[in-house]
Amino acid sequence: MAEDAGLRVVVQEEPFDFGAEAERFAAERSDMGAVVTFTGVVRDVTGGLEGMEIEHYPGMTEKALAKIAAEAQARWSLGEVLVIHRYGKMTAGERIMMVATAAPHRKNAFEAAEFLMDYLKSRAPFWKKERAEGGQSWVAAKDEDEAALDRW
Amino acid sequence: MAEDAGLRVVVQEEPFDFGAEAERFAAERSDMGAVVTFTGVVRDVTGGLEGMEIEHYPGMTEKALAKIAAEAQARWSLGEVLVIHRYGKMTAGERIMMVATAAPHRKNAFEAAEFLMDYLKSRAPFWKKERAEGGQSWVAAKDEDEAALDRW
Amino acid sequence: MMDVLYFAWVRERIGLPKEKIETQAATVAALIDELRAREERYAMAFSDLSALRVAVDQELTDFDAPLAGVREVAFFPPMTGG
Amino acid sequence: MMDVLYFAWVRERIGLPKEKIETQAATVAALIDELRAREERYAMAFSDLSALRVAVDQELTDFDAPLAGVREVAFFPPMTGG
Repeated sequence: MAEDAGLRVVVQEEPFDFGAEAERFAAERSDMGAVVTFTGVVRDVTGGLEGMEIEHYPGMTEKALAKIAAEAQARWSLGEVLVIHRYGKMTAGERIMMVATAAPHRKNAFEAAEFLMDYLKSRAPFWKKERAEGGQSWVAAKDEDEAALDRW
Repeated sequence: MAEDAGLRVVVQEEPFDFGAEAERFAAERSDMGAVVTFTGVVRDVTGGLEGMEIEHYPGMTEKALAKIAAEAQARWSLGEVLVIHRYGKMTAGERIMMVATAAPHRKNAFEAAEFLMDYLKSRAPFWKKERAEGGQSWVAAKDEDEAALDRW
Repeated sequence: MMDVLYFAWVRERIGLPKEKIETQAATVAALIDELRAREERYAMAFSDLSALRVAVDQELTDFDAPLAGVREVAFFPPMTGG
Repeated sequence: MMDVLYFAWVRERIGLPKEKIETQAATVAALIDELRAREERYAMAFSDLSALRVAVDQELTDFDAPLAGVREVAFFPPMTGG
């Protein structure tokens, strides 16, 4: 875990408590009018997903996330930024990760959260593998995720 | 409170539990990969704010919010939409309202939440009055809030 | 006979939140003209229409909206929710 | 002497997560050429560079990055976090 001026980055195997983290993040932010959270959930599109396993690059992961978070914070004058990302095994419906941003106005909080997600998707060293009835396979990166970075 | 296919609109005077609502909203969404929440907090910019009072138009408020939520749900194929908005007296740091959206992919969840916020700001019948040391005054609508609607 | 509602500073200027009004006004604009003619506080409240919004039967609309069959009209400043 | 790390399907194809490599390669590209020449499984893993990404000392970079003074090089497919 890296803790800096209003910056918290957590990379862990165990589940996190989304509601409690969201509550804690939003608590007593009387200088910030807007709080945005995003949570990614293991999605079972076909109903046949047995689970997902996320591999990561210990050391680089924390650095990459802290860098992305610090950039968002500076660029949108954010009050606080929170990034939590899990690795290891999880099943459908479990939360994979969350980000949260706090800013004086909603536009900045939203944009910063989207920026964090876009960068985190394609620039933080995580790789997803899905386990279904037919076997297991690495999730392919999507062109649209790479293209999403052009916006920033 | 209006409850429809995956649509929940709450207008109330008492505080709501942001963390618990966020948790409940995100729980077991195994068909939806992305959950976005937005929370508005009473902001004390100058440090001199004593409190805020929100007036609303009972009857129309619920209808306007349900309409905005249903439109967002249809337009972005959302799984669920939650809108909670308070009225009455509150102090700095208290949460005024929240929206939450769930969608298969992050882009839709983010866009729908921003759409909800933009419409709710300028089209739901709420009026804010701030109480500070110098007296009290109605918060003026911002041109940028009206302009934000052009995006949709 | 219809209910006319006032919110925020419109309510404060007129001095009441709601009243029943007997009117033959065909549109919101015609109703506003009648109200303005009543008393100074109405004339004040309705002096700048660009600062006002109107809802007819709880739906936002504009000042030339017809009033036939309408039960409730509300006047208020631009909204500031969220 | 540097640590070379492999992740996701690159790790699976090569069959190990990490190894120490003695090399004089001046760039990542030169290191890849050396690895390809070693064994079939390396040649396979590095057959399509457009499907690979590289980090040097835990920073994303590209294949012409220099290796002087570098302690750790990692190869992996495009990332899929979030």
